[in-house]
Amino acid sequence: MTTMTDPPQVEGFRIGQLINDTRYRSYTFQFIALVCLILGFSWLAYNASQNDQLQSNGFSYEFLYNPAGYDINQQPIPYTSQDTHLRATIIGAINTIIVAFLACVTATIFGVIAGVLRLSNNWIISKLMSVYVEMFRNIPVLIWIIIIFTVAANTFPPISEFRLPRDGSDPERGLLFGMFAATNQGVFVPRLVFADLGWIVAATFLASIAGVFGWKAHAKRKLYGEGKEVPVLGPSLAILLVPTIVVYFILGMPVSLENPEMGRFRFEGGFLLRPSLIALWFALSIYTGAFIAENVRAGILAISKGQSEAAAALGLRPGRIMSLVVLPQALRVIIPPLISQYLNITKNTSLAIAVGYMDLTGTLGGITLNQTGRALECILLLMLFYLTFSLAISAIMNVYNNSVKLKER
Amino acid sequence: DGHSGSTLATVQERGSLNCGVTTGVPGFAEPDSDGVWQGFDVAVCRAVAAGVLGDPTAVTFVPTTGKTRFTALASGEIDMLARNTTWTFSRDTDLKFDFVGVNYYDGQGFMVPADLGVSSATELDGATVCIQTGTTTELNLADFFRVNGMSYEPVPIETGAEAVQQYLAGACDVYTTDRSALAAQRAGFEDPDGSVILPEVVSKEPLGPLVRHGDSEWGDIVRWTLNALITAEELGVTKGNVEEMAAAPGDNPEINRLLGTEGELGAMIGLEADWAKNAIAAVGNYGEVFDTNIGESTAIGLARGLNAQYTDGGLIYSPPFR
Amino acid sequence: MSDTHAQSVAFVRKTEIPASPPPMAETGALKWVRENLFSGPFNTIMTLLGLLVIFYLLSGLIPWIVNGTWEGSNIQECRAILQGNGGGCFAVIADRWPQLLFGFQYPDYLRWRPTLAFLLLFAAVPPALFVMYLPRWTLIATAVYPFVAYWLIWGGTVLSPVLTAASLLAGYLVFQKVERRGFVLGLAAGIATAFVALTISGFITSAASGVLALELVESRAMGGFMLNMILGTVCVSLSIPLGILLALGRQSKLPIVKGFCVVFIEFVRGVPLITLLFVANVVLAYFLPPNANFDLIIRVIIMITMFSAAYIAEVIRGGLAALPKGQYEAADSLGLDYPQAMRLIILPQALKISIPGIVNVAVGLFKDTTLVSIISMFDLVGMIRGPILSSTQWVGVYWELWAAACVLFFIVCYGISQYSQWLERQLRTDHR
Amino acid sequence: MAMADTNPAQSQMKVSDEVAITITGMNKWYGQFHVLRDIDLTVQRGERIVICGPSGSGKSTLIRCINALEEHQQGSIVVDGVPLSSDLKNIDKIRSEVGMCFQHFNLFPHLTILENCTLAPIWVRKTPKKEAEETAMYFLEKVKIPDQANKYPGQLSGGQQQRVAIARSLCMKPRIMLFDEPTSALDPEMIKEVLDTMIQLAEEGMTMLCVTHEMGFARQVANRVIFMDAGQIVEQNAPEPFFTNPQNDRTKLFLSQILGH
Amino acid sequence: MAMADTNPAQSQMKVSDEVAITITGMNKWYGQFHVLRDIDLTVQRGERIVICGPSGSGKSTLIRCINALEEHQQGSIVVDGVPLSSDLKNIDKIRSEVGMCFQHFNLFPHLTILENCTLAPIWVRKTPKKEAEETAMYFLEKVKIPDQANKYPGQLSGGQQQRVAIARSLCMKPRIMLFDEPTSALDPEMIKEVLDTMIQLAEEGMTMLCVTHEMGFARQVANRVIFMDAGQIVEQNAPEPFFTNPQNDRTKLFLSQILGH
Ligand SMILES: Nc1ncnc2c1ncn2[C@@H]1O[C@H](COP(=O)(O)OP(=O)(O)OP(=O)(O)O)[C@@H](O)[C@H]1O
Ligand SMILES: Nc1ncnc2c1ncn2[C@@H]1O[C@H](COP(=O)(O)OP(=O)(O)OP(=O)(O)O)[C@@H](O)[C@H]1O
Ligand SMILES: [Mg+2]
Ligand SMILES: [Mg+2]
Repeated sequence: MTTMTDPPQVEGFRIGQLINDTRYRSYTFQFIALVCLILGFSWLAYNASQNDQLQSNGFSYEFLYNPAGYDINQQPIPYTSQDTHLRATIIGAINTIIVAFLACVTATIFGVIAGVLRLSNNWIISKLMSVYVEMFRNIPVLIWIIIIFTVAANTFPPISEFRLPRDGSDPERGLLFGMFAATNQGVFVPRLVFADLGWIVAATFLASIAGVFGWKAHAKRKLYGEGKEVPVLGPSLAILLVPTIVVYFILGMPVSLENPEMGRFRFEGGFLLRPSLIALWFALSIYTGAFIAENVRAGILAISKGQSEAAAALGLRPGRIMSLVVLPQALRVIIPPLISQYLNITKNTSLAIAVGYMDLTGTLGGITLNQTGRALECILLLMLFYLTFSLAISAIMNVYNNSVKLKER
Repeated sequence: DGHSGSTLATVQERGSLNCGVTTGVPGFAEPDSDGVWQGFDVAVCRAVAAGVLGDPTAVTFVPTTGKTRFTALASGEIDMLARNTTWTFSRDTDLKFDFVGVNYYDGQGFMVPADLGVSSATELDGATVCIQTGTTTELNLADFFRVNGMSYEPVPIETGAEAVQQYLAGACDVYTTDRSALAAQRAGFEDPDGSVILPEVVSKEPLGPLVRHGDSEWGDIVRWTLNALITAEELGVTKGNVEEMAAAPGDNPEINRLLGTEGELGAMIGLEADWAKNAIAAVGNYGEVFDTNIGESTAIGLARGLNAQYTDGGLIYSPPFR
Repeated sequence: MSDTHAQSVAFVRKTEIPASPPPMAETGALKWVRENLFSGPFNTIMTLLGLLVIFYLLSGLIPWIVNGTWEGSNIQECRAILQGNGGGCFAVIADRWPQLLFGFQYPDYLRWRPTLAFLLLFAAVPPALFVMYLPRWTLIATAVYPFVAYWLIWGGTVLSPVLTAASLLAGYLVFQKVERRGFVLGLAAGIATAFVALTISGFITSAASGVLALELVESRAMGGFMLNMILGTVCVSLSIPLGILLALGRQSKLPIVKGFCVVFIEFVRGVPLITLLFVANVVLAYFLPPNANFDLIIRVIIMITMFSAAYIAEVIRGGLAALPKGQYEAADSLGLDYPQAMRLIILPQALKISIPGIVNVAVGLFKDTTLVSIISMFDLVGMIRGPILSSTQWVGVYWELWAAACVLFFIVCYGISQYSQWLERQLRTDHR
Repeated sequence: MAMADTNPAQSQMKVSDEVAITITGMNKWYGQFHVLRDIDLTVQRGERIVICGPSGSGKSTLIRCINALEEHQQGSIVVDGVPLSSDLKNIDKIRSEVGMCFQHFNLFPHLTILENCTLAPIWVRKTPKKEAEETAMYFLEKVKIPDQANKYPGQLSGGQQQRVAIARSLCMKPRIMLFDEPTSALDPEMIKEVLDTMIQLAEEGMTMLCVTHEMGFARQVANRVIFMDAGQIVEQNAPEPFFTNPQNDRTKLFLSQILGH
Repeated sequence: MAMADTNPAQSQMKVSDEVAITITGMNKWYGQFHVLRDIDLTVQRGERIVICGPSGSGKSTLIRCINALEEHQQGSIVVDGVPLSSDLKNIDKIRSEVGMCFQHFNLFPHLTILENCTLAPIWVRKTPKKEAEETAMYFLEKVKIPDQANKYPGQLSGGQQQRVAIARSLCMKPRIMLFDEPTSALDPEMIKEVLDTMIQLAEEGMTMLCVTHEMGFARQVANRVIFMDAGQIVEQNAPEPFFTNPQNDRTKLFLSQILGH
């Protein structure tokens, strides 16, 4: 019943095909788009070329190798004002990463606690958590940062109360446990000082941490292999602490705490958490925590009640239901938005500039830019840093997402 | 090319002068409670506007921070910058600006609470220092402490207001910025005597208005407007008597040239003959500007010091109008 | 009725058992309290902790609010009135309220204009948001609003907004006429018409700048919460169409268009807003025509719009992806071309799905407008950080000012997000 | 190939000699996957063809190629004398000749039933709105749901929705209708409503290609049944001989499965 | 009333005299709503009970109370001699005696079929993994899907998923199985697979309580059919007399509806 017909004739090219033919049409549109793009960019470039300020200054990153000339308070790597702008920039980048990392950790903790508690059937707690979440979600983070910075400066006890009065009497306030002092110039905490053999203690401690994981794996093997349940909590604690303590004393206490000591103006020694770091860290974590709380809540709610009921019907206890059934599933829902919250934290660290925390926007985008006047170069570099950071994190997120995707038909 | 060489024309066409100032330093540039800008730097802007446009209120004040001021000027957003900006070599050359003169000789100083018991900056080893960033202060500070072999904890703060707030709260022991600003801000304290300004002056800070490189005509206008104010003080021309002196030219040729009743000075810089008269009439002479905004009779209470006329042992000196 | 023994005996109910109320322990406030507050030792501890927190918060807050004073014109007077009773010095808010709202440069005798514009917002926004409940003609209010608001806030001759609106309308009408011959042609004709009309009306306005003129207020004079509102509304409304275009571009099969959109979106989403504001502040001026007088507020609007457009594009892309493929195919098989299918079938549905997401972006953006304070613009935060806190009258009054800022932002943001949740509920039951 | 007129309904339906669709040597790939292999098919005007075959055999793909919803890579498809090429004008012409019904109806949920039906006539055919609405009401009456005209699709049952979908296609006055498993997403009670509508359409002489496993329908209205497997046309015949005496083994196996259950 | 052994399968299934479940005077409220009223029910070991009744009559609730998934407020439930109280130990004991299958399978989507089946034996019964896997494979073979053991639930059809759910319960070696409408979410072809599995289970003498409307299944395997309405047991009887000669009016009405269609 089928009849063969000749294939349609090959036609010559007509101008009309540029618009009407699906094969050429896309080239036409792309060509137009490209032309528009090029026109747009050349317009910008033309304007820039008309600006003699820009012309005469040129575009160069030479300035990065000149001495910076300014001091930075929080120095994760050694730095003096004679070092280059490049080194100042690197310090800024490290400081950005430090505060971003700290804030991610605490924001997760706040968020998970608030998210879980918001689902609690305790009315007061769940309402309190709702208030927390709504409060922080609906007020700009910049305001929170500034408020917390102000709180730190105005409500922590002034450092003058810790100073030794010149008449030789006791200061108004002393160190807490002889180690800690929360002052309006920052929180002073002791620092670990490693003597010669100190690294052995540290290594032992790290090994113990590995040991704890080993014990967990062992417990699981035991359960899977022989059906024996091995206690985990007690032995873990023992593994964690006992060897380290023993080694510590055997080696004659090579690790010591360096407590802050009051100097002429402030505590010397020890470790200082600066108000700017505290404000930024705390504000970002509590603000982002509110968002994470919502993600966590949504993640847990997304796991249908049927799942926990089925697990309960199999005889699993609530703790196990959580760890074996609900959490593994909820995490798949929670982690992608969680990572984008981490990205937000990283980007929001740039608000450090409001409290004078010396992150990348404070060094490269702040003082370096001011001193050198190289606005274009500095801001380009600044954006490049954040962009690389963000893209790297999203790449990791994509890999993760693909690896945990539920298998479907 | 773009906008150099024609700033005057642009300003005249626009009918107003875009003048970059600080975001708020009492006495130097600060909006009053009605939102009208007042201050020592502001007066320079008004004088230029009066000279160029005949109207001291034809100024659009653009508040700038340490970071934005240079780009604002370079990009043409503002026509001149009168924002206590230190005249330095690199700013003049590398950044391609022209400083047209000095309207205030300043120096960086330190302020500490009186009860800290410090009487010299050399006793500040280990102190926490609040710095208002975006100026040369960080660099001077770093140099000072390095030279004296002392350590310190810098606390960079974006705005003067916040720096003061931190200082008053005790979050830093020392507040450093130009001594003029220190004095100005201390005047606003609840207890001004609770703080002392230390005697050390750690830097030379000649502050002055600046314009873009490349438009010398415009640079001349601003330069000579400033000089007109200075000369006016030297010659005794005041806001009060300038109209009179212009209406009835006396026999001092320099005054006559200044006020445009003699010679063609105005035309040489492309302005009306009475431009300087207008400027002086608008804001008064240099001394009056100083006294009304930051002088000893104001809350700021700065003495003339270096900023007295050279005839009184200061550094304020205008080239002759001739 | 225990006669249900196994298979031998059948059971048939003859009388109904009436429903009875549950035992006492199962109802009432007591049960509620027991179940919700004290259902176990852990829960009890949590309840007590919660009460403690509440007590602590209230014991700080209540005296501060109750004992606070609204009198006094500077901090000293305020302190004298309070006499250290722990109350707040709300006088600063009373004193600086207009500045908090309008900045310090907006002429005080003209403040009625932005206020009126703000009130009109309540007439203009609902038609756009409640499209499905209000008659369509109310959308006119939304369409007219931008021009009215512009005129009210910035002033100048009434001709400029009227003629601009007329030009755009003319462009739209031409577009509608020509569209029958092809969308692209229609678009080109529409844009060309609008462009020509705008140029002409530009001449007319500058020639007759006095017609029905309100006093001109410069962009620089915008400040306070008004600036946040202006930036928020303008940027969100501009970024929605831009976001739609970007989302469509990102879905497009044309590699160049798609590539550009992807790069743009990912770039903008990868950098902090503050760096874009720096660009607006210190770099962008180099790339715009000299003397074109793009003042800071316009440059900031450009950057914030680009920023939120990228985020909105992602939200809309989600909406597009959520549409079943069948909708695209049905549109194709009916013979609708791409622009028709998008306008009539795909976008109406995709946008509806995206509304909650867009509202989230809008709230986030509105909060982010406070960042302009960092580049020395005097929005609400900038006003507080700068002129108010540095003024000699009010140095040292932070809590009251920040509290006021929090309250203002909270009201607006919470209101918007509550609305969006309500909308979500409506949409879920819509048309069922 | 014998054409047995076993059904009273069939006797009324005439098949003209005019050719409606000619498919020659058509091949299609999805990436590396060869979905349609050397398809040759000629459909006369007025013919009613049922296509069946196991899942994944390419039935939907074939139907969708005719409507240019999918591109084919080799061979030619000529619909009503218009060759299907990459020329947009031809595609538009063909789409306005060919109506299509999907398994999942694909009504536009944000438009009322009436708007669903008038949308394409107004925007594609540029029919005045009034006229389009009249046509729409006419076809809605034909599928027996004129009273639902102002409801939204979400408010209708599946069977009603599928009938609206048919009416929507008819409003474009197509000369050929394609159906892709129009009843498979429906509950059993609703299947009948839709099949009745389709039978009615067939009686009016519409050229129809229908992918379906409703063998009753095939028996009642089809002129020809085509069996596809693995992207090829394996067997085609008039319904009676096809069902009672399938030739190919694959066909036999398939028929035993679907008729058996 | 006589037990008519109409079915060959039934004759093999023995009912012992031992009592498996005793429910006495059980009442349950949801808030103010009285959902179960004075339920009395005794189930012998080896009995197969089908529960039916209109939607909302409390069938699911009854089943779920037996497994302590819901709390009851009055009356007692004793399962295998263990009284159901709020004592966690008793609940654990009862749950390990009683298996349960849900309407929506509730397989764990993040675990493979095999892991689904071994999870509870390993963590609750502390069976070594190897042994648990052997048991699991045994039951998976029983429900005829041993070859799917390493797939994920999402990759299986509904019928297969429900059979996995049954196997998963069986792996805990329960003495009683509860089914809550195990087939109502399934496509018709798949219902049979699942029912076959359940019949096989019944033949092996498992005590079963099954909420279902599959009357064929009830006829074939049930010893007793219970009809519930408005939270009460309205009628119970052996299947034959229950279906052929219902006594209560509500039962009659209900049966006429579901058997009619
Ligand atoms: N977009 C696509 N990309 C790749 N493969 C596809 C695509 N669409 C369909 N296929 C594959 O092409 C084959 C034929 O698909 P088609 O939908 O035509 O089958 P069908 O005969 O309609 O089956 P069913 O009865 O299940 O609808 C299938 O194997 C399918 O997996
Ligand atoms: N958690 C709950 N809270 C309040 N009421 C509930 C709850 N669960 C069920 N109900 C109500 O209890 C009644 C009985 O529910 P149940 O699920 O036991 O009915 P069912 O007989 O299983 O119905 P179906 O055949 O629809 O599954 C229904 O009216 C239902 O609305
Ligand atoms: Mg198909
Ligand atoms: Mg139920």
